[in-house]
Amino acid sequence: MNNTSQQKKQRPSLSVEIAGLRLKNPVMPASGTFGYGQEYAPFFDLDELGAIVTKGLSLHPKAGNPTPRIAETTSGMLNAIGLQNVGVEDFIRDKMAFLRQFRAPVIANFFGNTLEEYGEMARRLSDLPEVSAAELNISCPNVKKGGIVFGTDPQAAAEVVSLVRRHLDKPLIVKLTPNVTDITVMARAVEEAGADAICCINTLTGMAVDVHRRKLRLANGTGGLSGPAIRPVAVRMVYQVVQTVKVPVIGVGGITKAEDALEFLVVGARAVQVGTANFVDPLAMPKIVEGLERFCREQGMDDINEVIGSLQST
Amino acid sequence: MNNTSQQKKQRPSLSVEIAGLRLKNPVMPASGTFGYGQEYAPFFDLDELGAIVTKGLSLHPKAGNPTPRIAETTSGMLNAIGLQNVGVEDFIRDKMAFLRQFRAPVIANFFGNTLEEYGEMARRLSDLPEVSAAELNISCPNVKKGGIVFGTDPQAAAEVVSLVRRHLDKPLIVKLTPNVTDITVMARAVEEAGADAICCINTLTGMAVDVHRRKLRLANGTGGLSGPAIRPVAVRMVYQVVQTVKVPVIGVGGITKAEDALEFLVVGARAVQVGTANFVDPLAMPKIVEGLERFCREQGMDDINEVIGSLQST
Amino acid sequence: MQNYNSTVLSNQELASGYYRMRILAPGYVSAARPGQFVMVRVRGGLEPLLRRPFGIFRTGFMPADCEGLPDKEYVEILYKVVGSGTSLLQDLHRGDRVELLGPLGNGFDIQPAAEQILVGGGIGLVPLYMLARRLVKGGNVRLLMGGRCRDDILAVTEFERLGVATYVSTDDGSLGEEGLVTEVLERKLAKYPRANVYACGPMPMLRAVHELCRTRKVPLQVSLEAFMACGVGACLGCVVKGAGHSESDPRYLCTCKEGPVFRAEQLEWDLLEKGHDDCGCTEEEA
Amino acid sequence: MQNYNSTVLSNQELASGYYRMRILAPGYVSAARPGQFVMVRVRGGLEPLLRRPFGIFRTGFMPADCEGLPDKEYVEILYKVVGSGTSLLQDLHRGDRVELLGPLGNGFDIQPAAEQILVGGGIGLVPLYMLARRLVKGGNVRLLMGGRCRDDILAVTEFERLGVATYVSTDDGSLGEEGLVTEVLERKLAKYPRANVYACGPMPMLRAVHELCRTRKVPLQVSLEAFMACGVGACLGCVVKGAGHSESDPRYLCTCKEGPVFRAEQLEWDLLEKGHDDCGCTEEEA
Ligand SMILES: Cc1cc2nc3c(=O)[nH]c(=O)nc-3n(C[C@H](O)[C@H](O)[C@H](O)COP(=O)(O)OP(=O)(O)OC[C@H]3O[C@@H](n4cnc5c(N)ncnc54)[C@H](O)[C@@H]3O)c2cc1C
Ligand SMILES: Cc1cc2nc3c(=O)[nH]c(=O)nc-3n(C[C@H](O)[C@H](O)[C@H](O)COP(=O)(O)OP(=O)(O)OC[C@H]3O[C@@H](n4cnc5c(N)ncnc54)[C@H](O)[C@@H]3O)c2cc1C
Ligand SMILES: Cc1cc2nc3c(=O)[nH]c(=O)nc-3n(C[C@H](O)[C@H](O)[C@H](O)COP(=O)(O)O)c2cc1C
Ligand SMILES: Cc1cc2nc3c(=O)[nH]c(=O)nc-3n(C[C@H](O)[C@H](O)[C@H](O)COP(=O)(O)O)c2cc1C
Ligand code: FES
Ligand code: FES
Repeated sequence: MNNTSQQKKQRPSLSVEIAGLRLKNPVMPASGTFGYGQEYAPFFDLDELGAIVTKGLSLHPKAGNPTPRIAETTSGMLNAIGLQNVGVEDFIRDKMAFLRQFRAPVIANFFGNTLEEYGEMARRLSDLPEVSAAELNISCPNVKKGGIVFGTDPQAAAEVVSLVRRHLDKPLIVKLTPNVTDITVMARAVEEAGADAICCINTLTGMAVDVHRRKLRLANGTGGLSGPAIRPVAVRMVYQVVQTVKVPVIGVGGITKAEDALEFLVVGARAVQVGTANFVDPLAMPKIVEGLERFCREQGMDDINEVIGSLQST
Repeated sequence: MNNTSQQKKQRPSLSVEIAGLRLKNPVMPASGTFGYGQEYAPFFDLDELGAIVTKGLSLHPKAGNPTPRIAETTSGMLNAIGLQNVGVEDFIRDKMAFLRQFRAPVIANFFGNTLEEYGEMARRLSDLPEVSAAELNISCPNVKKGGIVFGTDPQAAAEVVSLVRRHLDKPLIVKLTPNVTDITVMARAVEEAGADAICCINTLTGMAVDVHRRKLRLANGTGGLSGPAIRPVAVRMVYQVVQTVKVPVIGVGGITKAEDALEFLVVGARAVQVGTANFVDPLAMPKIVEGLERFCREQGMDDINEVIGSLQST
Repeated sequence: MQNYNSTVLSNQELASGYYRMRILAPGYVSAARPGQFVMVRVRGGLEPLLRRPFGIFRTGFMPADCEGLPDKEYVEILYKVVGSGTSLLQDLHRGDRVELLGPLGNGFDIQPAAEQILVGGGIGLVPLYMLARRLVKGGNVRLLMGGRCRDDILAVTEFERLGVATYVSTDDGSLGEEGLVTEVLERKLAKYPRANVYACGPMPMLRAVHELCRTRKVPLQVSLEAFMACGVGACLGCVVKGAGHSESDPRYLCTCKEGPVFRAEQLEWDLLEKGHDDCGCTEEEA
Repeated sequence: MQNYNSTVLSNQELASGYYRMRILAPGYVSAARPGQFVMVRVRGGLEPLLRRPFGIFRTGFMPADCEGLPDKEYVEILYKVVGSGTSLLQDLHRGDRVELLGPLGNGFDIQPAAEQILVGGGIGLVPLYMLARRLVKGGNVRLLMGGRCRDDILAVTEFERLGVATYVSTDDGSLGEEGLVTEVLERKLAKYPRANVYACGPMPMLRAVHELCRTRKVPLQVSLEAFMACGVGACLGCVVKGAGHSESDPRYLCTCKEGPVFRAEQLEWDLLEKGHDDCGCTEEEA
């Protein structure tokens, strides 16, 4: 028996660590594309995932936007769900029991409409032992400051991150919006303010027109572009952020297969999230996990960490 | 003979006006995707176009970036040509005679590495009667200011636009980059500084990784994402800019067919540019012109201007 | 609910622009309830990106072949070509691959009654066939079928073969009675005031049906359409406003999961958005 | 140069992973010069977005059929399956549609000589066939054909049928001589010092061929590959550095328009980038 076939026998380790959280593998759903987990449980064992990330939660239930809320574009989709969610109370009451069954850590994505709400949410999430980490979505308009988006202003972002950091007793992942001139400025601001990890990217703002009716396709006008179309922008931003900060980075945007996920890992993402691809194929994530394992095997690596940040200089 | 068949007999007018320039129709190539016109002349009569837009010109010839310079992505491509061009002198000497044959107005896209170069280029282009308008590309790093891109800073942009405006004796179109937090701030700045029209968008900065070799696919690292993938972002920005400024707007980004072009016209673009689609189908532009005409006919309109800005409120 | 990488068995044009596709679907015969739907991945690759939702017209068996292989289960969809996805679907042939996610949604809640009235508008007929097949066992079933013109009237003889009494109406009178299906409904409800009504079709028709049923206090179930991305309740793209909706208590219902079939009382009819009007249904004024 | 919406006539596997496709192409027989290429749009729609460049292996006529229709011109490409586009090509059948842009590029500059030596590496053989067909009329033509293993050695008998003397070498000795094609070239150049050399293959091979020809002052033409978006000189994606290149005077040459065939003297060999190494050519150490 030669060396290669021996290597093949040993299963490569896919385990990674993010801000003290040990994940079985680096693959998790992107917030808002996986409900609260339950919806995809009929298709595969959620414990095959590195983590479970919830739909964005807020202090109070949120109605979201009028419909139509989604439109398809070339290799992408626009959504203007408007952060509809059941609110943290109903989440605790109705969804927690389901999530408790899994060993995969639960990451609660959350947001607020005001600074106070962000702080209050951090306190609530601290009380929940079932939640292993919190993912802070700062792509939300700041009602007080005339609707400027927290996530596009480094000061506002730093303010909300440090507030949340003070009230949260678990790892804090901050999720960045790509709709900025310089993502590294935002990344530095949130790192300094206490983020334990950075997740990027959220959706690119876009629009689509029904030319026959001369109407915007989304009732809300603009929406967030996601899916394979945005992957090159996401990879670039993850690369830039990895070069800028010391905290681990989670890459998200347009991943549909293992090779896509590897683009992010190679430029230095410690883990990846899969969003729109879940709609295209409910088994996208388990297939990606499998593909990562196969890639390690083919490359003769025992550990996915050898891939992370392995970009060669050109 | 009923009304509809009479309407069908009359050819709808596709003619539009941009900053005093009368175009036969609203379709023109996007700079850098159509060479200096010559390359596509074997495929169709360039006078079928609303205008001919040149590859970006600079004062001195520019070498551009090392290869590989292009990479394909999902429904898009990345390019890092690096603004390679023959320089304005060679352009005048070698390309002008060819362009002179056409009635379609020639729009010279140009850029500089310093403020002085921008000004000098404006003077040079003023001397050329064959050039009907100039399109200023401000997505270029300002060498003096430590590489910040003119196009992402409203002050720097205003400075270069007003300088160029002073030295240019013909309509000035300013082309904006989408890699900014708020495109309306940039649009307002360049309008106030004297732009006669605004063209948006240039490419989104992106990156792609060859995961097997663990190398970036472009020698330059990052590149500009173009093609259908970016259309929703382009439509959104054109919409925003139209809402913000009074000068006419030219829409560009991901147009491959008449329906795509119509998205831009409906939200208020006065004309459109077609880039990457020329590579996919050298006849893309004449087909789009034809499609616009058909659309007008089907909708019973005699004039494409009825489509422009015809978006219904939802 | 499962995702099958399946095979097209046949794909026939029924009327101009309307097709009927039969797809291998193990497990569907026992699992699929009347009113459920499937999300079809029209083509491998990413163009188009999203799956398309189609009602289950019927399920059935292909008889075992002479080689002694077991019966094969299939599902049938009926679709109208309206855009890119349905155009690609139309080009598929026997042996081509499609991916099938389903059966999805809740399906009709079958209420015993002596008189059952089904109201179908255009392609909205689709979910009613399996329902009729179930209902004929327990009472009189009538199908009121409306469309713009004769091409929109599909598969009516198949309902008749089940023993359903059918009443066809078209806007232009090119088949059946000239007029709206709701006019027929009005007459039937006058005659059978204790009927149950089940309807699927364009929004204006459903609104009119609801109005008639509400004033006559007749129980109504409607099958709705919406833009869908996931089909399983994960994206919240397909919501409709539930009865008692308000900003602070929106009571949204997912068309894909809590629907597509709703009891009329569940919905906030005044605030139901027009929905997507290129749904493959004929828009009729009602 | 034109864009045809054309039809596949045949698509056969030649060796593991290598295919030969015949496509209807009116006007190509007289128009296409040895060394030119086509940009193939593999599939309608936008996936993949860009066309793929392939050398013209040969052009020919389909004889007029019995119904008295005229001869039909076709073009043949030979391709290696390396990625998404070539995988889709491999699945095409007779009657399927492809779009063909071409003939593109400059082609070989045919220099009369008593001894003509063609050097092909793997799929780099493609542009040499039409060249050989032309050259056999004026002198002795030899084909030195190299590859990693026997699967990389294609269509050699077709060259032989033209009267070309062929010399096969493989890295693993599975066909012909064991060793590099450049070793064979070295021997031939020793024997025929006044030969003309034409080469196509992976960059390391071309470099070695160039070295041999330069020291022996033998005229060399090479056909290069590059990433291409437009194929017509518009995008400047495919440039190579011309002889005398410097930052201020880059002397870039478009592979698609000023190439793909270059005289060795035109190129700045020391600064030629490795180019794209998944070109479908066997990477051999040379
Ligand atoms: C539960 C349900 C059951 C349905 N059953 C049937 C049926 O049995 N037969 C039938 O012909 N049609 C049915 N439809 C409608 C069908 O899904 C659309 O006609 C189809 O998705 C159009 O796809 P397209 O690519 O051809 O159109 P597109 O080119 O995408 O666009 C044409 C129009 O179709 C609509 N559309 C596109 N994608 C979706 C989507 N994912 N969800 C909803 N609407 C969309 C939009 O209004 C768009 O303007 C059903 C829809 C739903 C929600
Ligand atoms: C002038 C010229 C002639 C050629 N002749 C032949 C030939 O006769 N037979 C043959 O098999 N191959 C030939 N090639 C190479 C062929 O174009 C590539 O193998 C093919 O484009 C790969 O496409 P893919 O989608 O399968 O690969 P992809 O999935 O796109 O990627 C696989 C690899 O192929 C390369 N590639 C992808 N797109 C292009 C592109 N547009 N231009 C150049 N390289 C690309 C990249 O290196 C990539 O890593 C030629 C290339 C050129 C430039
Ligand atoms: C329908 C939908 C809902 C989303 N909801 C949220 C959300 O609640 N919170 C959040 O941070 N991101 C949300 N996102 C963004 C995704 O988490 C992800 O960042 C984005 O979709 C890019 O990844 P993808 O291309 O893999 O989809 C949502 C995306 C979609 C498509
Ligand atoms: C190969 C290539 C070269 C380009 N060169 C220029 C340029 O010189 N000047 C410029 O203003 N824009 C340049 N662009 C940007 C295009 O003009 C256009 O803004 C962009 O590609 C988006 O349009 P598209 O999606 O239709 O390609 C270039 C784009 C490509 C793909
Ligand atoms: S379609 Fe996603 S929730 Fe209904
Ligand atoms: S491929 Fe565009 S210039 Fe050569």
